[in-house]
Amino acid sequence: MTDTTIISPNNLPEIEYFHSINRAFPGNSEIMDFKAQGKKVFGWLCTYVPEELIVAAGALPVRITGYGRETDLDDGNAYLYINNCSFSRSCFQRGLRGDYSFLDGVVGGSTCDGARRLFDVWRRYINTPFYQVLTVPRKTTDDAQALYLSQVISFKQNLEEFLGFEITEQNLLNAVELCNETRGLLKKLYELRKRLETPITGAQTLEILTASFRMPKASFNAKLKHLLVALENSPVTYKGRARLMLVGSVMDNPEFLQSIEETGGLVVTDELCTSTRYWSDPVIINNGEPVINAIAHRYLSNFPCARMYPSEERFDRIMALCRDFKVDGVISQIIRYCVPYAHDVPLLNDKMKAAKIPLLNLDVEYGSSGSGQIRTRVQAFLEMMEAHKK
Amino acid sequence: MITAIGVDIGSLTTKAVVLDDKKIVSWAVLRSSEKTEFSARTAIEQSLQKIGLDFKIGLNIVATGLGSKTVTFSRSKSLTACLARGSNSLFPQARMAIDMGAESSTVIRINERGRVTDWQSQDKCAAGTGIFLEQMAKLIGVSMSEMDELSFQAKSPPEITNTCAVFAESEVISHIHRVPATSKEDIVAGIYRSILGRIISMCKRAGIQREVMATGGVALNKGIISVLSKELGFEILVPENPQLAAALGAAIIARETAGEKA
Amino acid sequence: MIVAGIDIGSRSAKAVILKDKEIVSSVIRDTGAESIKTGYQAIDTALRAAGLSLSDLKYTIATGYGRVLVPFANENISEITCHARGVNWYFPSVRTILDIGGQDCKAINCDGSGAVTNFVMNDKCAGGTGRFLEMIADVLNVPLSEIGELALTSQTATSFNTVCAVFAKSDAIRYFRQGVKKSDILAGLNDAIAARCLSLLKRVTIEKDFAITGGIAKNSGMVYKLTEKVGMTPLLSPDPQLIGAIGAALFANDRIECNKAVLSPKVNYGYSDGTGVYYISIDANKCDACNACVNVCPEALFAISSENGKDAAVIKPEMRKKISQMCPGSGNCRKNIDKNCQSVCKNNAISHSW
Amino acid sequence: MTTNNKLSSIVQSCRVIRKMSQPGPYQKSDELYYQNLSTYYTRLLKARENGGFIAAHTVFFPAEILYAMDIVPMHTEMTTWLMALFLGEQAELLSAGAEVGLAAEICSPHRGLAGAFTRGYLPHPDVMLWSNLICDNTAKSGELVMKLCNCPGFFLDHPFQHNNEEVSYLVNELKSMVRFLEEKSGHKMNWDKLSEIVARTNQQLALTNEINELRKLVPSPFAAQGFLKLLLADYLFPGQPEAIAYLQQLRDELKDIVREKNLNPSLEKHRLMTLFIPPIYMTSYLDRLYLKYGAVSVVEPMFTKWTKAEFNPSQALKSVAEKSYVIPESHVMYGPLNENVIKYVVDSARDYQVQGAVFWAFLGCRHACATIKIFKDALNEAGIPMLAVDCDIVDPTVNPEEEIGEKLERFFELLDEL
Repeated sequence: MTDTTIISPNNLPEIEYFHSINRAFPGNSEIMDFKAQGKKVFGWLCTYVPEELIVAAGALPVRITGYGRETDLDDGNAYLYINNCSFSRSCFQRGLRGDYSFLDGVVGGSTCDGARRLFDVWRRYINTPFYQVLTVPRKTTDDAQALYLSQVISFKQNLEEFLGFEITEQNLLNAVELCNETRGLLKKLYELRKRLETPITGAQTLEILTASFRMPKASFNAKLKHLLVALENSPVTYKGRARLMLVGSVMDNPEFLQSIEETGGLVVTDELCTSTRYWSDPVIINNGEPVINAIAHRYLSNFPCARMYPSEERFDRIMALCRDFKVDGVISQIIRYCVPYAHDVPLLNDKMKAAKIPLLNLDVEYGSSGSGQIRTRVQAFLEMMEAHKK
Repeated sequence: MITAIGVDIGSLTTKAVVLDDKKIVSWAVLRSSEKTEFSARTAIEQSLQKIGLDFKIGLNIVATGLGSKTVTFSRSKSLTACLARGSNSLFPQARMAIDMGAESSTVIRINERGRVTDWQSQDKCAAGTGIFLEQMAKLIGVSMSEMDELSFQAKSPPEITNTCAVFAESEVISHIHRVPATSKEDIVAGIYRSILGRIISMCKRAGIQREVMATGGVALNKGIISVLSKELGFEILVPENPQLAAALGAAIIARETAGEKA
Repeated sequence: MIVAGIDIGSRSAKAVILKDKEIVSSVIRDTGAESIKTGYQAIDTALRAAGLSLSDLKYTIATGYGRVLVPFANENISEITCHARGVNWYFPSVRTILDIGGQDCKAINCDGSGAVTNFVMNDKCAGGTGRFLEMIADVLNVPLSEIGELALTSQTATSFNTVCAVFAKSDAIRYFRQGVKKSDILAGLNDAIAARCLSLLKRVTIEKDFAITGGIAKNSGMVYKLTEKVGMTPLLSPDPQLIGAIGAALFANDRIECNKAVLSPKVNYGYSDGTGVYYISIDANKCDACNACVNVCPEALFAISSENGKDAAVIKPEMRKKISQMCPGSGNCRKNIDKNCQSVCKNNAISHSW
Repeated sequence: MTTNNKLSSIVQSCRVIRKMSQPGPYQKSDELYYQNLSTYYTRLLKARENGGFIAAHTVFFPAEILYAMDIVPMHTEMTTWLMALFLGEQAELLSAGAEVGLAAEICSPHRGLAGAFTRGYLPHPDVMLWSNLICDNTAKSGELVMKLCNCPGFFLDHPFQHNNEEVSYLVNELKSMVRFLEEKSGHKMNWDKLSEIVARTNQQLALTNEINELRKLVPSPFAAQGFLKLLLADYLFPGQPEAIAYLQQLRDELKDIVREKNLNPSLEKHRLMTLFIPPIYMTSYLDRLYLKYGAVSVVEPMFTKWTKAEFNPSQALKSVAEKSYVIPESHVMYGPLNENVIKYVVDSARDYQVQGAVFWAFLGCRHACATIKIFKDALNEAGIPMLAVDCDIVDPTVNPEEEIGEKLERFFELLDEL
């Protein structure tokens, strides 16, 4: 029935809290309190930067994001030109306007053109004390692993030098345990979404996830544990017109998912670097192996971004998620000028056709909260799926 | 006795300025016709009539703007150069001029000699131009001047993020249509902000240098200027007749280069 | 059984009234600044033409750009789905549809039952849309209705290197200044637009039969070019602009027939007279009979009653005939008092047509 | 295998152009240029009947390896767009690319090459080779081509920074590629041949630098946009006799011009730095415009200005790896844009006494355009104005010639007045 619109009640106190953390970001209380204790805060960008090292150094890793909404990017346009993705332009503009002035360092990877250039202009026009961009291979061969490991080690050394603090094996071990706990809890959260009637919407889930990299892990884990208990036997459940999966470019705006869900489609899983690609795959330490090797290995061979080769691996994992979460249809949202993902569209189309999974391609700007045109497409997509269920 | 004439052929209006050896002695602005030569000529004729003179071939004229190269009775100079000179004579202290015309907007950096040192122009996108404003006014159902009034009463302007004029239009429609509808005041302010966002981005690409002045028809629009000053964080100089700047510059160049072949 | 379909597009609003699956009345009008009003006015004109009133409508489905802002509609369906259904009603053989609306182009594949199988829509660019042609017609000051015919008279079409509404417009102006014939400019634009539509169509599958809907189908010049480019003669319904509304009306008819109707539809209290359209709509679904509107309305228009099957707010019977005297309309009302029926209704169950 | 292969169009066009060649200071090198083109494409055309093995590859790819293995290279971007240019079928190829499902934001040369393969304009290769040098487009094109041509492929992962680990990573990548090619083609790698090629690469680099030195002279002896032809040597014939022959001929011509001063100095009014490259379809238009204003491009730090280096033929593979760091496209456009790169560009401006810089802001090239602000600020600090011209390097429908010309005229006017 067209009237099954899903409006996130957000009534659960933890979700309310995460929402407030996100709304106040970057200047939210969690970060500012941490900073107030005289500790260091590092901004990282892209899932190929190992958070564990920053945690192990006793510092707070915070993910650099842009304005969580579409906005005039006049600085972004001026410095990164109009044809770099709105995500990199949005991040840079925040940096230039001082929203990230509290950062003691920024760490990135040579992941895509947009990220590379974001850090080039960042270095030139925003002076953040610590700066490093890791070389991230596009393959996961042994050679690639070795190269990436050497980069992670140099990152560790630079951190130690910058902080005048030696990162011990034990520090790394504790960091891994903490981050793995977060990953484990988020995995639990996703397990709940496999239910035919989920206790949580896609928009709420993204609210939680975006908070996860905007506050200290320990405090996040504590909150999420409570939330999981509450959700476990929550009276409120959702069952949309269809179970949707969201794939594509970076996305950290719950409103976008909300506008999709208001048309009646329930987002039950995703392939986003802010969500599944962020928490999946814990760090596994084989006995005798130095912890840092395990960390490097996890970050390079984690659920791959479209930048990695071969794309098959990404497609296979998308297919697996479709099965596990009983997905009816996939929505691919690609930010304009996000070339790595845009290039995969023809290939993904074929994969989905072969698997008989309906696919809707949306091209969006970063931070979009879902325009009328987008709602029309999503609604038509749902109506199309329903027509064929009959 | 008149020494030089400058004519600026815009997509919407054509402006002519007549100089004697020191000051402006007459000027005229009229709607551009389909024929460039005709527009230029009538504008000059009108400005001459005001001081009892007739148009004759051989007058010392520099033309600028759309199709100025095709005008047979004048020399032609680029719009940026003319803007720079005009701006410089109006406000010698200005180092940057923001020209907002009917169909294009240009930002120029000017040195103390009134020469262009850098410029950014946006002649390919109606967003951020007078035409766009007129369209929006029509859309909201107010006159340009009413629109300007409204802009001052804005409380919380929405963000108009679309760069395509046509979609910006639909974005505005959606603001009118949403429940509760966004107030006209706020929509107008939102439109102004979005227009100026593009213009300020151009300024930043060129590198903002004070003093900054505004020229072109859109600069007659007080609301735009006040929002622009707010966004830039300092006062913008606006001449009495901002739309004449380029024509004036053309006339000045004509006076300096008197006797040069067309 | 009488049902209605209403299509609020970005440029024009269309309403169609079906009586036992026959069109008894239809209307096309410009979309005004307030689409809620537009919707009421459109349906009202259509109803009056058929000697009916809102209360005669068993079910109403809204579609198009403003579909969510039609208080009297029981539900809304996207225009993509409605167009496929509408076309199928006229031409069951159609598998490929090109719809060119006010500001978007859609290429749609559908099956024999009129169900959408695939679709694409133009993104971020209004090039080659109805609005685009309006702009051009405006530049050349030729009435929109004549540009098609005029284009057909062209001998040598000017080549346009863009269909971006804005770029093409300034190009058109430039050519026009250079004295190029209007007909050639238009033919050139049609050519460019047709090419653009073709690439849109190629992103779905182009299979027989082919239909064009939307205002553009009335433009003989464009239809000619499209036939040429696509290599198929498009099927054109009597009024291609109404297709969306017809599709919506047909869905409305289904809802009643296979009683899938959304229970206790919205109720509209009021009337329209020479001075305007005056309806207060209350959505019994959304209303939880919380009394807030009853308490807040300075004119005490509201009451809680179960006359529509469940406890919900209604307009007091004695008020229904003089609503326009009693209520200044939501907007004006708010000017005087900071809270009114709409603002206190947490479920947005109440809406005004004025 | 599709049959409407249109490569012959390039060979024919070259023949025609060579017939029309006018006497002039660069006549001989021009003839060599077109001769080289037809050599390259004749070989590609005949590859099938001669039982040759065709490897398609993306731009800035170490084709040295292919020559050493007697594999016929096909430079995909170059080939697609030379063909499109000569056939005037840019629109056709781009719409074919769109039909494949590539968004308009993807750079047009790559949309076009996907189109060229679907339409069968290009022969389907036996293998597809590609690399993330220079951008995400080159990094992602390969898998699509593999699917369109239903052929195997190898992705060469080019690291980001220039240090020992990363060079040896690249060397290992090259090794695996050689293994891959040996397996697919049955050709063995001829290491001696590769060493010869590396030796020639040194020669090629020396010649390139020599030519650049000559261009430092005021007035520059080189044609206003001659550098475009200069590029081809390395794109199609890296370390090949054809490249050497061409560069030697050109060098000698430039020397003669300098000796005999038979180039009217008054022609050179504006010495320009060119950043990125101009729309290829506009070459003749720009030649006329530059001539009219006495504008001459004397240095292109992103494309023709190689850094000094000495490659060791006895370490052939390592040398090939090192070379891909030496080419300016790599270290100016791909690597980290740090102070050194900025200094490199500003110094070039000083050394070559340029008065203004023109940055061709090709909107399909995100990472190049993202450098505009940085280079503009740096050059302006050095008192050198820079014009950024929005354009598409292959699609003539994006900006009309006169619009681009108008911007340049304004810029030359600006240079005049300063």
